[in-house]
This record gives sequence, C-alpha cells and structure tokens, in this order.
Amino acid sequence: MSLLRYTLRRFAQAIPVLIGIVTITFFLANQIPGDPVDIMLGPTPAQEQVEAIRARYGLDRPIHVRYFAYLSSVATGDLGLSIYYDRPVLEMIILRLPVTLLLMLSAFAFAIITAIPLGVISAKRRNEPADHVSRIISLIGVSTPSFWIGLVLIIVFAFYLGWFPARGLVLPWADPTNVRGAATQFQVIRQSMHHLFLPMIGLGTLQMAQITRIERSSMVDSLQGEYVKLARAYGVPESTIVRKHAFQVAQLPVITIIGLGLSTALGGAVLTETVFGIQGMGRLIITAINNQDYQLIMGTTLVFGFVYVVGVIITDITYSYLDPRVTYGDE
Amino acid sequence: MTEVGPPESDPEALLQVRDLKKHFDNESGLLAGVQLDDEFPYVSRSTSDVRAVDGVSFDIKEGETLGLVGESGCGKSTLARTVLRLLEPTSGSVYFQGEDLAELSGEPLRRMRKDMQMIFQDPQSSLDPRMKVGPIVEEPMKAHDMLDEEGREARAKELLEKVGLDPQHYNRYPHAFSGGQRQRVNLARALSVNPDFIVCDEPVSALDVSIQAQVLNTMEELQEEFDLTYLFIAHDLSVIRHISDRVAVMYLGNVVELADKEELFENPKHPYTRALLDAIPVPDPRSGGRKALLSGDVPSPIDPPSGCRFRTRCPKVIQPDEYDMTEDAWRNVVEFQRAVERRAFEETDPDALRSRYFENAVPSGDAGTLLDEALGHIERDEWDDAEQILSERFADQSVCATTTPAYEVPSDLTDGRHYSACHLRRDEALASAVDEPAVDDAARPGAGVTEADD
Amino acid sequence: MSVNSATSDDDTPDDGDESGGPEEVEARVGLRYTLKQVRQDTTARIGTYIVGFMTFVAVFAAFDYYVLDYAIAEAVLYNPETDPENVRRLLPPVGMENQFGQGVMAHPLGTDHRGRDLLSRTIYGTRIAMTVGFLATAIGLGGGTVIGAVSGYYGGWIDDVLQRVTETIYAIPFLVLVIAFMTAFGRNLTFAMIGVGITAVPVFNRLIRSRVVSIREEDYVEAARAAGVKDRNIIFRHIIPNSFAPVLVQATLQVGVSILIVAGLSFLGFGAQPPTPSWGQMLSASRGYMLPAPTFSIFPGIAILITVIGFNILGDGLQDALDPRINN
Amino acid sequence: MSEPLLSVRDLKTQFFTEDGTVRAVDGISFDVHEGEIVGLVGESGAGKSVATSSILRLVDSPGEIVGGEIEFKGETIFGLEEGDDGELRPRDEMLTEEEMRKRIRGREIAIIFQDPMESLNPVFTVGGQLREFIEINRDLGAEEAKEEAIDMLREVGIPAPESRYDEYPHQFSGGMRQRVLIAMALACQPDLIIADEPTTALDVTVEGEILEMVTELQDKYDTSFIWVTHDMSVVAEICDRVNVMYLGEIIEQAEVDDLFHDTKHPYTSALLDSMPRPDRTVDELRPIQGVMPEAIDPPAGCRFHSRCPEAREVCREVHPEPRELSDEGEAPHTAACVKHDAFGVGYDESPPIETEATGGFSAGFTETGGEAE
Repeated sequence: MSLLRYTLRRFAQAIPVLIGIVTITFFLANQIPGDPVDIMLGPTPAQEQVEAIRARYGLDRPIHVRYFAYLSSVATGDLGLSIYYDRPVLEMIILRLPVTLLLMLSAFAFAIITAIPLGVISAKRRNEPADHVSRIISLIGVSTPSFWIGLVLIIVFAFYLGWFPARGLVLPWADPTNVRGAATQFQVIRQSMHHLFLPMIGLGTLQMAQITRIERSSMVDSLQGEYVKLARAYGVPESTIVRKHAFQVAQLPVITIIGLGLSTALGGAVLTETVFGIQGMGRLIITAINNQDYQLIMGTTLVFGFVYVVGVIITDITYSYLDPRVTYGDE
Repeated sequence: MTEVGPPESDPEALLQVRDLKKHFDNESGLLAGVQLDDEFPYVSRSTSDVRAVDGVSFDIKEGETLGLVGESGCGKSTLARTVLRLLEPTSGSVYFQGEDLAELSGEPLRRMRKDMQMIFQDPQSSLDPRMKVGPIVEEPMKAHDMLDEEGREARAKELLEKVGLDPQHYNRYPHAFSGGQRQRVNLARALSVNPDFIVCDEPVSALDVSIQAQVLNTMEELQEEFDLTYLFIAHDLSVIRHISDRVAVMYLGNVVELADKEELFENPKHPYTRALLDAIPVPDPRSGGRKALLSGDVPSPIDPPSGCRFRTRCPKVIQPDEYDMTEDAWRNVVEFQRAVERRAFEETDPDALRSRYFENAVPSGDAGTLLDEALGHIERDEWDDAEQILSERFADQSVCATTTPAYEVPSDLTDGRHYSACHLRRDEALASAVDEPAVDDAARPGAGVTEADD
Repeated sequence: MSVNSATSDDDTPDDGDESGGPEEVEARVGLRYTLKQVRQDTTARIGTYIVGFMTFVAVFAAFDYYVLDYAIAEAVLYNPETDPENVRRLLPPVGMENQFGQGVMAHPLGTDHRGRDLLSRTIYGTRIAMTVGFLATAIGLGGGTVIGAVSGYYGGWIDDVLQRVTETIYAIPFLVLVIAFMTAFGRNLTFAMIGVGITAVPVFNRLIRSRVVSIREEDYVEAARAAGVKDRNIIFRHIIPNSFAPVLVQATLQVGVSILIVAGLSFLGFGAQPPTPSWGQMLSASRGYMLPAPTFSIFPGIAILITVIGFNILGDGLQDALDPRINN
Repeated sequence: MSEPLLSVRDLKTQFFTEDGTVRAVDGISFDVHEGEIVGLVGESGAGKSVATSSILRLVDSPGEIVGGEIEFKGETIFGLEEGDDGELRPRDEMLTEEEMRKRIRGREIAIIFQDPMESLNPVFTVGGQLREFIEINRDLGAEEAKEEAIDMLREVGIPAPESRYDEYPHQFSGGMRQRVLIAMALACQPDLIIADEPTTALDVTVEGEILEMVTELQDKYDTSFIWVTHDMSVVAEICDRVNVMYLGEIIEQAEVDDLFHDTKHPYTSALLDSMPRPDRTVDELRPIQGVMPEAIDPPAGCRFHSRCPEAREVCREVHPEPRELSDEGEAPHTAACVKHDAFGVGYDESPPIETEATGGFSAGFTETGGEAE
C-alpha cells in the first residue's frame, strides 16, 4: 500500500476516536450545572427573552436531538456559535489555533534539538560524568511543573535580567503596521522570537526531559545490538556506529514517545498560555469554561483532540518511514 | 472428499487424529480482509489464512512413541497444540479415549486434560518464575482435585526424585536450576496427574548435547515405568531416530510419510524424507558428508501448492502424461522452470540458456515448441509470460499438481504399515485414498465454509 | 550483567541461570524481593527516603492539624487576621530583606500576600498533594487494571470496544479533559482527584493489557492451561503476580505525574479552593507578587519539585532493581 | 609446516563481576594455518565465543584479556610485557585500537555471527550494509563497492541479487540472511574468517546448503576459517583440525579424523558417545553426568574430573596441560589428560574417584543441584 493510502487509512481509523471525543465533550458540556442563558441575561430575564435565546442556540430541543444535530453539524465543519463572543466557534478557533500551534511546534523543536544530543551522549558515555549531568537535568525536567518553570523564567529573565518580555506573544506573520516597534516583517519575526523564547522553554522542558530519557535508554539498547557488534567487527569507526548504525534504530521508540507527549504538551499549553498571558487555545477554553459557553467548550475540546490525533498520525507516518518493517498494510 | 492422510484406522489406538486442520486468520479486527470487488457481491473476504495444519490424520497406539519431524514452520508445533486442544481446530477430529476433543470445550475439556499433558521446548519460560518448584509440580494435581495437600506434597517430592532431582529442591525457585534440570521439573509436572499421553514439543532441542542424552534417557525410563504414550516432536532426526517407535514426517502442514522407525529411516518412500535424511550431518568425518540437497524455499502456507505440496522443490516430479520427453529432458525442463520462477539468472539469449540448462537433453515435440515459446519471451524480457507458460503447461500439468497423493505402501523392513504421500508410489501401493483429482484447494466446499465461519 | 550471559551469550539459552549462586534461592519477584532489591539499589533508596520523608511530613501535618492545636493551625493557615501579630504580608525568608520588611524567625520562609506563614502552608500543601497523588493513582490503577485485564484476557470485540473507549479518553489532553470534567461535576479537590484518576486509566490499561497479552502467550501459562488449570486460577496465580513489577514502577511514577497535574489544576483555579493551602493555588496567588516578593513563588515550586523527584527516582530505581534483563 | 597465519598462545580472558572473576578463557593456545578450517568445539559456557572475540580484541566490559599472546601474520594483536615497575603493560609492537580497526577488523579478519536475525541492522537495506563494509575494508568507491556487493550476493546464492540488494533484512529468510552475513565476510577478502556458530539457528537442510557453499567458496578464495560450533556433526563435515574446549581450556587438539577415530580425551569421547546418531539406531545413550561447573569457581586439578567416567584420585590434584601424544611422523595430536603415559603422574596406580558420575543417573543430578547450595 502506498504512503498516501496508508495516511488516508489512518485518518479513517481515527474517525471513531473523533466521534468519541465529540460524544464525551457533548455530554460533559451538557452536564454543566447552570445555564449559559442565565449568565448572559443576568438574574431576572424576561421569559420570552430566555426562550428566544434558547431557540436561537437550539437549547430548547431534547438532548439526544441536540447530540445528533451537533454531530452532523460538526461533520460539515460547523462548530456552532459562541455565546460569550457572539461569533462562530470556528472563527474563534481559527484566530487562536495558530498561536497554540506555534507555541507547541517551537516547544517540540526545542525539546528535540536539545534532547537528542543529550540522550546520545548520555548513552555513549554511560555512567560517566556527562551521563550523570544529563540524567539529573532530565530528572529535574520531568519532575518540575511547567507553569512553575514559567514563573521562575519570568522572575529571572524578565524581571531581574530584563532579557525577554514577560507577557504576550507576537505572531511572526503579523502585519508590521499592527505591531508596536516594528517597521518590517523581519522585525516582527525578531520580536516574535523574542516573545516566544521563554514560553517555549517553559512548555518544552518536560518534553525535552522525557525525550532525553527515552533517547538514552533506547541508544543504550541499540548500542548493545548484535548489528553494532557486527559493525565494530568490520572496522566501522565508532563515530559512524553512533551516528548511523545505532542511531536510526534507536529513534523508533523516541518517535512513539513524542507522539504520546503531545497530549501532555497540549495540556501544558493551557498552563503556559496562562502564565505568559498568551491568547491561544488554552486561554480560549478557560474563558469558555468560566463563562459556561457550551459550544465553545465543545469546539475547543474537539479541536484539542483533533490536533492530538493528527499529531499521532504524523508520528505514525514518520515511524513507518523510518522502520521498513512497518508495512503500510498493517497497523 | 479425499481423505488427506494415512488411510489407516485402528479403533484400538489411544489417540486418533482425523483430517485435522488448523488455519490461522492472518488479519484481525472487524473490517480486516474485506476487499472491494468489481463484480457482485462487490465485497468479499480475502482468504489470507495461514494453513498451518491442513488435513493431518494419524493414530497413536498405547505405549508407543510417535516421532513427528519436520523443518521449522512446517506446522508441527501447531499440530501438537491442536491435538491437545490448546488451539481450536478449524476442522477435523481428535479422538482420545473415545471422545472427540474437537467437540469438547469448557469444563468437560478441562477434565480431560488430566489424562493428556504437554512438555514444552523452552525450559526457561515454561516454568513460572514466581512459583517454587513444589507448587509447580502440584498445580495440575490441584486443578484436578487429586489428593489432599499433604498427599500432593508427598507425591511432588516423590516425582522430583523419579525424574532425577533432589526432593529437597521442593522449595526452590526455577531460576536456581539449569536447563536440563528445569526440563526435569517439566516432566515431573506432566507426570503428576498420572496421564496416559504426553505431547513433547521439542523437549531437548534447547539443551546441550550431553544434557540432551540425560533427559532423553530419563524420558525413556519414565515411559517404561508409567506406561506412557508420547507424541514426540523434534526437528532433529537423530533424536527422533533414538526415541521413536514410529515416525511421521511433516511438510507444509501435511504428513508426507508415516512408518515404523527402521522402515522410515532405512527405506524412505517419499522424496522429502529422503532429502531430509540426506541432509543430516553425521558425526563422523569418514561418512562422506551430505548429498543432493534441496533447493528453493519452502512455499508460503497461505497459498500452498496444489496436489503434492512438495512438488515445487521435489527432485522427482512426475512428467505430465501429455508429453513424451526423456527423463533427462524433463528434469532439465523442471530445473529451468524453477530457475525462471526464482529469476535465478539474467541471461536472456536463448542459445546460451539452452546450453546452460539443456546441455544433455532437449525436449522435442509439443514440449519443445512450448520451450521455444518460453525462451522467446525471455529474450524479449517478458519474464512473467515465460514463467506462466512453464508453470501452467509443464509444472501444473503433472499428476503431482493435479492430484493430492495418499498411498499405503508395503513395509519392507517391519510389520508396521507405511504411508507415503507420493505419486511415485502409485504402482506399488496397497491402498490409496486418491479417488478424485484435487481441485484447487481454495475452491473446496469444506474450506470455504469454515473460513466464512471465522 | 550476570556472569553467564557474559561468558556464553553465544550458546543455547538453557543454562543462562547456572550462575544462580548459592544464596540466591528466593524468588526474583514478589514483595520481599522488591524490598531487598530496593535496599541494594542506591537511587531507589534515595527515592524511598524522599517519598518517606514527604509522607511523614504529610501525616505529621494532618496530625498537627487535627490533634494538636486546631486553633493555631487555623489561624496560621487560613485566617491571619485573628492574630494581628501575624499580619505581616509578603515577608521574605529569614536573613533576607524586601520592600515589605525583614525576614523573621517566626516565619522561616516568609509570609504570603495575606500574611500567612509560608512554611506551614507549604507543609500542609504536602498533605493535599500526597493524598491526591496516591488516590488519583489508585483510581487509575483500579480502573486500568480491570479494563486492561478483561480486555487482554478475553480479546475479541470486548477488547476492541474497551480499547476504542480508552483511546478516546487518551486523545483528549489530560488537563483539558479534567478541566471539562470538573466544570461538569464540580470544582473541588474530590473531582480533581477523580478526574486525574480517569486520565490515568488509559495509562494503566495499556500497560496491564500488554502485560496480560504477553504473559498469556508465555509457555508457563500455556502449560497451566494444558494441565487443566482453571482460567480464574491462571489469572490470579500466574498473570497478576507476574505483572507486579512493571505496574509497581508505573504506579510510582504516576503518583508524581498526578501531583503535577493537580498542581496545574489548582494553578488554573480548578483544584483546591482558597483558603485551603495547596501548592498550585499558592503559586497562582504568588503571580501578582513576582517582582516584589519572588520567594513566594519559589518555595511551593521547590516543594513540588522535591516530591515529584522523589517518586521519579523511586520509580526509576524500582525499574532498574526489578529489570529482568539485569537480574537474570 | 609453514608459519601459522594466526597464532594464539596462552590466551586468558576474564570477566570481573560482582560475584567474582570469571575465567572464561583460561590459557588456550592454537594455530590457524593458511587455507585451513579449524574447529573450536564445546558446550555452552565453554568459552568459545569469548575466545573468538578476544582474537578481534572485541571483548565487552566487564571482560578483559589479561594474558597471553595473539600474533597474526607477524603482527601482534595482543601481547604484554613486564614494565619497569613490574606491572604488565602492552608491548610496543601491539597494534593500537586505531590500527586494529583500520587494518585488522574486517580487512584481515572477518566474523560471521550466530544469529542471522539480529546481526543485520533492521532499518538499512541489505545491500547498503554490505556495500558499507566493502567500502571501508577494500577502499572502493561507492559504485564499485555496490557492484562488488551484488556479485558477492550472487556468489552466495541469493537469487535476483540486483533487486534484493535494495530490500531490507526482514524480507529475507533466516538462511538467506546467513548467506548475506557470509557474503559480508567474503566480500572484504580477509585472510581469516571467524564463523561463530553460523548454522546453529538454521534447519538442517539449510545448514547443509550453507556448509556446502562455504566449502566451495573456501576452495575458491583460499580463506582460512575458525569454525565455532557445539555440533560434532558440523565439525566432522567441515573442519580440517579441531580444538575441543571445556570450561575455558582446550583439552584436545587434533586433525579431524584422529579426533573422531583416535580420541584421546575422555571428554571428547563422552561427548561423541552422548549423541544420538542419525545413521543408526542407538539403543541407549550414554550421557555425560552432571553439568558443566561454573567458570567462576572451576574444580581443582583436571576440570573435567567431576564428570569424568575415568577419573582417579590423581585427577583431583594434578591440573594437566595439553601434551603432544602423537607418534613420530603422525599429525600432531595433543590432549590434556593424565591417563596417558606421557604425563607420568601415576594415573594407573591412583584409585578411582567414587564420583557421582559412576553412581547412576539420579545421583548425578542431585549432586550438581547440591553444588549450588
């Protein structure tokens, strides 16, 4: 089977999961005590006003009717109206999603770029000082709450050293005229990176630590492989063995961990956005919850799930690309 | 329907296996294997079943050892597990003490297990590392409510001694024992419920030679003492020759030959048995080494060859009746056909190929014309066409491809019966179970039904 | 690495264990063995000390709170105004100085924005974190074990359905799921705990199911089946005991993860509600005072760090200590 | 006889473990001449594999070569001398790690491992792996190396080598992978190939094909082999000379025919007697009693005395070094057993040991179990 068909098949397999997410979020959202309409209209609304609003948002229908209606509208890409913002949910998400994706991507980039060398060195120099240092870093990394790292980074780098801004984010593709202190696109990008740096480390540290740990143990296993012994016996230089023979096999579990780490990182994004005052998906869902905005809660949760599913499919495809033993016909 | 197995039937036998089949579904899941077709009914389930055991019949008499030998992947371990009903057979029957195990399940089946036990290949993994040796040996007794606690302990200790261990090791964990000793614990466990029948799945192949001999000797002594019946599976013909009374040879899910030990080893009547025997190394530098080795790989059990399964590698495939080639010319055609199938050469020039493959004898007449056609295809680099002509017009026309062989032949050396699944024996056969040409396996009504049930 | 695997890795696997020296006659599995291995493994020991210390602190805090001096504790923790002496907001730790004043012995780590003692609150935070960590893990372990074991042992459509469901739960990011869950059912510590427990279900389900599936294929399970041992006995005597080690390791690590998630929830305002002293909520409160009183943000964070490190070290140590590849 | 290609003298390799020092290889000496297949045979734990990895100086930690000399074509692969302070140190002419890698491994001495399933890297194509080794060890460019690789694959009997060159190891059967490993060894054109149980994991028919192919190619390239195996039948079929190892020592060394038909060490004969035969029915096997003791604490005296049917009291005390036992003009045949007159330690007068080995089968096992107590 070709890569394309494999990809389509993986997406097809993800459909039940996505339906499951819709179901879970729908029923959780409907379980929420109180009524959004009450919040909207204050404590003593006029009865007909309430009914009009309820009809407008479809809240007057029985729950199972609303469930299937929601399911079918989701299938057509319609996520409903946000009561709080009074705009289509999809519009809000399109506005906020790029921010979170940018944060996630930079965090993973940071995590992967630092973790792989750390893990490889650690495995190669097992039980030597370099290994101990790397292991302690990763141990602290997996044990520290990401929002606290954010707080400490702000205290040190923003307040004391003043190197980076403490709050907000500038999108690199923003129009220079809308960005204070930037005249050209290049300056916008620089500002963006400047803003991104601390949140990236705050969110990426946990991933970095996890990837380092798995990279190390995976490399240790791979370096003990029979094929490494064979390469040594054929005079392959040790550096080539580490870079090529042992390395590629060792990346397979690493990819799996990156895929699983997406879930933690998406949750972490909610915290990081809160700490750094970034208006992304994380803040959106908190706002939605605080205002009991049903449609927005469901929409954002669904998109979080969707991003995770897409991420996992991407890692699966990467895996199948790296490991010839995965045939596209199998799962 | 053809009985694909030895046509013998001994109602006195302890165990009777009849046309036993075990197919594994290659894919799993709700929609696995569903394919869209162009024609009605548009959806079909592909049969990617692995035919691990495909129509095996044999008897085991009380007190004897039946050796079952074959190369890795021939289905012997699956057969063992299916006979013991650890796997559910796809079809066929296993009669043990008058009951068809294939029909049993649940509690009645569990109770039957008291009389049939199994010894596994890997002495490392066949003992629970968490349990002490004593409780391991007692576990089957407990499962069948034998004796009381004290009685079981006493019996476990007695058995440990019987198999050559110190009864004081009752309280030790398996990891404190060597491989050979662990295999003895396995023996003690199997014996604890006083079974009649034990299936031994490669019990000594993980052991060093010197330890192998110790365990084999113990097994023989125990057989005598407890009047045991063994189904002994091994890939090592030397071990089989040592321990068996009768021997069955398996190839690709079928038993191809079954005879008394001496008869089988000294007077093999199937080319595969012959090849296997020739391939065994002899621990003697003066023996002159091995001869006439097989070429090619074992075909896939998903789509095994029609007729005789060994025909794609057999050095003695029978010439189709429609041709009248000399024996040499036919052998050359067969060799050439296999070479084309494996794409074993790159040469495309017909003359060069002729001199390489048909040096001593060239087929004439119809066969010659077909060969010319095939060579022509090769010259034009149309390998698939050449392969098609050669297999469809030659290989697939042989009786070996059209009819599934099953013959009983006279035993020359012993009184026992001799079964051989080879058409070369059709003239000397005492009886045969071949009464209709084997249709394409997949199209068999029986096979279709069972797959649909999965 | 054992002696034998070093000398004979070329050979048949039969006598890999002949090195089982004279004294090693006990099982290489089980609780007693685990304890022994932990004693021998340095990292596992350090982890045990940290976890033990934190547990002690948590228990002691509870003891103190309920038994010793309810009134004082109440004052220090919740309501400083009852004791005007103590209303000194945002004091730094002893020996330091900030714009609000100088550190005093009475408040070794300083005070918070309402003048409550940081040390006391941090210690009380331990109690909440540990309780929630253990209980959430227990919920996850319980749910995951049942689902994983049923799924793994029976297979077929039961397996398919259960796995799809847990997959779906896993697909919603933990924190988002718990927040949605708490919004639906109630914003308090109990639901935080249950929510975090639910997110741990897929983790244990996955682990237990894969253990069950692999152990089910082990020869000794097949041997037990061949001997006619009942299914139930196979599960209880062979499968569950042999899954012990990896589950113990995962559970240890999961306590740490749960503590982190609950801290995050409290930070967002979804965990313990003020004035209950939880670490996450303290950090959340500290955000307004990062510039004038940074130490307010530091100590609760360090408490989380040390506790979670303790569980992680213990988990890693257990993993090494119980790894069959090292000990076999 | 000409200068040997490889000469191993008194080689000792030990593993330093928590439980003590394992003397995995304990003073073995043997030669390999040009064009010869020399067998190294023994049971699990005899130290065969450690011996071969010592030759390439690829012993993994915590193992270490602690003594002896390995000479290959006049170069010192391993050799110690006493320094000024009495400490042993590597001799000056001993090859450095760098020289071992660049000049010896692969280029002069190649190795074939036992497990064809694990030895090939699963994520690279078979051809790519073969080509890399050829490039490194024969100084060929990528293109030439690829051609050479394809030729070699054809040589070892892999059908359609051009297309299989780009396939991955999992697409090959076990026998085919073992052929690839053999192609790797031969393609580097070394003078010596160490084959470490290369056919143990294979079916007899496949083993037969591979042994036949190796014999042919060995004639063609005139490469020397060290063939490590536990299988006496393979030894009989392929080897010219044989070294029998027991517990870290070589206890008998002879030409293959002499070893089988003029056996001089009780262990060798016991090993031969314990095997079931494919060519005739043996009524009762005569196993060797007990199990091989630990290399961490080998028995005093002759290491085989605890299992030897011919053991006498003297065997407990005297540790025999291998001695030349062949007559004048015969091929050399050494064995380390004091029952031969050449040792002159009073074997004949010594009383037989009342060993477990003589006391029936069950006692033999309880004894070995007891040892572990």
